[in-house]
Amino acid sequence: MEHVGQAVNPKSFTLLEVMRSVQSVLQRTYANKSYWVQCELARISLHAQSGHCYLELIEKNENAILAQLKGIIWADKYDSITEKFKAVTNTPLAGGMKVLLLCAVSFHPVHGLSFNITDVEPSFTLGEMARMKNESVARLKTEGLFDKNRRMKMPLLPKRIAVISVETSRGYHDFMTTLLNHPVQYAIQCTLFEAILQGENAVPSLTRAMNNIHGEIENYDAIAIIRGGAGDAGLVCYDEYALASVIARSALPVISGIGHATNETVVEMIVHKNCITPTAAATFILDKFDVQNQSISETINLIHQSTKEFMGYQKQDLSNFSSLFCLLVQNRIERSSFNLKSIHAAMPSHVAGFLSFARQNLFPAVNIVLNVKRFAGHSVFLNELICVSATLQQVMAVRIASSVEELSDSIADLSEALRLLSDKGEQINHIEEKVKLLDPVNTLMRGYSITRMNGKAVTDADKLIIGEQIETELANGVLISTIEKKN
Amino acid sequence: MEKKKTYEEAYEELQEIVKEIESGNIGVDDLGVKVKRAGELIRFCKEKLFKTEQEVNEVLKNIEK
Amino acid sequence: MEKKKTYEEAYEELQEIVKEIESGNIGVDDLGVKVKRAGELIRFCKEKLFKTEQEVNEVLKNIEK
Amino acid sequence: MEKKKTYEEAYEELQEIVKEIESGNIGVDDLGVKVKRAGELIRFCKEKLFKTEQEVNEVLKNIEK
Amino acid sequence: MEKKKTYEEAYEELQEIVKEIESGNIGVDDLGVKVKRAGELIRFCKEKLFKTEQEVNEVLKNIEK
Amino acid sequence: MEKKKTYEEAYEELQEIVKEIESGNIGVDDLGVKVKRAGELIRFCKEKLFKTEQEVNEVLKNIEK
Amino acid sequence: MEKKKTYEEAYEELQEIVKEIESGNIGVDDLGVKVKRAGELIRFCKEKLFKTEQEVNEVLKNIEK
Repeated sequence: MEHVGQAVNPKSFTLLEVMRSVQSVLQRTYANKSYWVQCELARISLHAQSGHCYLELIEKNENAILAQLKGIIWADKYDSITEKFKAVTNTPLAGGMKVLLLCAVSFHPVHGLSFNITDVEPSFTLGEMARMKNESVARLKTEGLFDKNRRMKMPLLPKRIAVISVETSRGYHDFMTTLLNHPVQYAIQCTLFEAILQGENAVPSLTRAMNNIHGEIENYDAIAIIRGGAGDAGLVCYDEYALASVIARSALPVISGIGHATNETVVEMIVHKNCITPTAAATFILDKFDVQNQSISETINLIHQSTKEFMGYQKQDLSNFSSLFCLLVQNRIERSSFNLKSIHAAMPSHVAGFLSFARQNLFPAVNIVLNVKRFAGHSVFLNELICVSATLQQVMAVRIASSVEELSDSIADLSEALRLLSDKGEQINHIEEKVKLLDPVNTLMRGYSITRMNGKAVTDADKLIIGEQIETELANGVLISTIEKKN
Repeated sequence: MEKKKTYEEAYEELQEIVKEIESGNIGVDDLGVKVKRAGELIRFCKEKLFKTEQEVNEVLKNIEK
Repeated sequence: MEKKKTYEEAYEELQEIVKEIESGNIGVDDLGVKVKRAGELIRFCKEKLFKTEQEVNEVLKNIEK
Repeated sequence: MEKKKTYEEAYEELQEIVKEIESGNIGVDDLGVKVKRAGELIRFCKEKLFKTEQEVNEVLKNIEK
Repeated sequence: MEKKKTYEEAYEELQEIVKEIESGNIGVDDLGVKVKRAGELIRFCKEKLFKTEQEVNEVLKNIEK
Repeated sequence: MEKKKTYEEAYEELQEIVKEIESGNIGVDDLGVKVKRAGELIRFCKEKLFKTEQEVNEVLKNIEK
Repeated sequence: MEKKKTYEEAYEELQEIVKEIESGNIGVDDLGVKVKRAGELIRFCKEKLFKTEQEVNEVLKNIEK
């Protein structure tokens, strides 16, 4: 390009002149040449009337756009290019895609520089998409978001569902119909949050919807992203980190029912539950209710049955117990009764035994064998007494006999008295003899006589006076004389 | 019977009475008393079972409505 | 018999009387007394058993209903 | 039933009661109480299943009056 | 005979009397008295035995009723 | 004879009399009296013996019945 | 003779009389009296002896019956 700058009235060119000059320079270099260019498809818009497709191509790094250029797919090429692209990538050309385009540089004084796009290499985009997807996954994992929603607890009854969908969409219809047509009418309440679910605007739209839901999170149990009936195109957004991270951070478990036939998107990977279709999503929710409903029914039955069993067991137990108890008590009574009867029955023999034993102890001398009958001992005692009595009698007899003998001796001794008497008699006889000998009669018998005067024997004649009377005693007779003379 | 007695307590006391009778360490005097007591306890348990069953049935009937 | 006597006490006393009679260390005077006493004790025990049995049977009958 | 009770809590409590009853490790005294409680829990769960939160709250509010 | 005399006492006295008489250290006067006494004791013992037997039989008979 | 005299006393007196007589130191006057007395004593003793024997036999005879 | 005189007194007197007479210092009058007295005494003694003998025999005879 030539320098045209002059201070005063400089040499100047018309705009067209310059543009033509630029055009010729470019044509010289780029005419009839095409290049495969890697770029990002920032925007794509089809002009409905002309059928031409206008693209906005950019190259950027993290911070800034480094290059930017318009591109045009002429109507005659558009169909073949988009068909080719879709056939491989399973998604239409859409903003945000990395693409490899066959470009011819064209310059038009009015429209400026642009690429005339004549072909596309869809496999490049596919690779780029896969790369982006991998990057999203890797980043989510790094940030600990990948499992975050999946790990969240789904309420047993996800009753209040915040549905992100489009009211008129087939997917939403399917979802709601499935819920409503379920044979059991559970109290599932759905609140619709409308959002763009595909294409370039999907990410901000979905993010907004998520934010709205989180603004009243206490009213919801779960979020369902429901899409369907719009084909498989424009789902690249679901691989994007931006969207995936928002969903992963959700405070509620997210159910996805995006409904497509392509590979699982990143969002679908990280949601709590990914259902292939909206119907499946509704069924998933209904299943939860069915499971609980079933579980409650089963619980009721279980309680019924368990209680019945329990009560039955308790009743049986008590009944068994009662029977055992009765048996025990009866046994116990019988035992006591038996013991008492035994003692009672043994009593007579005890008594008899006692008496027999007592006999041996009390009076060993009387060793009489007796029948050990009841109160045989009685006769033992009696015998004992009779024995004593006999002993007494015998001892008595001996004693009395000895006394009698003693008395007899005494009697014999008494006869001594007779001997004594005869001694005395002899004594007397002896004295009698003596007296007889000395008796004066004996002298008189020999002729002597005794003369008495006044009764006194006269021994002296002088004492006599003549004339007095004297008595003369002879052996036989007495003479009375008078004294006549004295010699 | 004391009002506050639970089925468990009653049942336990019953078991103890049975154990006592089984062990043989119970006199005839006690036996009468214990058996009377056991009778009361059994009656109490039966009534409690009956009442519990009724309550339970009532509850279950209401659940199914 | 003293009113407060238990079956056990009566039975024990009875056992002692039997032992005493068996041992023979008892006089004839005591024998009569002891046997009389044994008679009383046996009657007492029998009555007590009978009463206990009746009571127990009453209780058991009611239990089994 | 307490207002704040969630279905989860109710369900869990219910399951525990069922487990307890099933295991048999429950007294007769407890059984009545537990079954009654189970009845309440079941009613609560059913309401949760079939009635909207507003309805449930309405019911609970009426119960508590 | 004194009323309170027991069989044992009577029997013992009887034994002593027999011993005394056997020993010979007893006068004729005493002999009579003692033997008379022995007779009384023997009669007493007999009666006591008879009475005891009757009592025992009575008791045993009554027990068996 | 005095009524209260015992056999022993009588026998003793008898023995003394016999001794006196045997010794010879007894007057004739006394002799008669003493012998008479001895006769009485012997009769008394004999009777006493006889009576005692009879009594004893009577007593013992009754026992054996 | 005085009635109360005993055999002993009589016998003594007799002995004295015999001694007196034998001494010879006695007059014939006294002698006669003494001899008479001695005769009386002898008779008395003899009678006494006889009587006593009879009595003794009587007693002995009776005893042996």
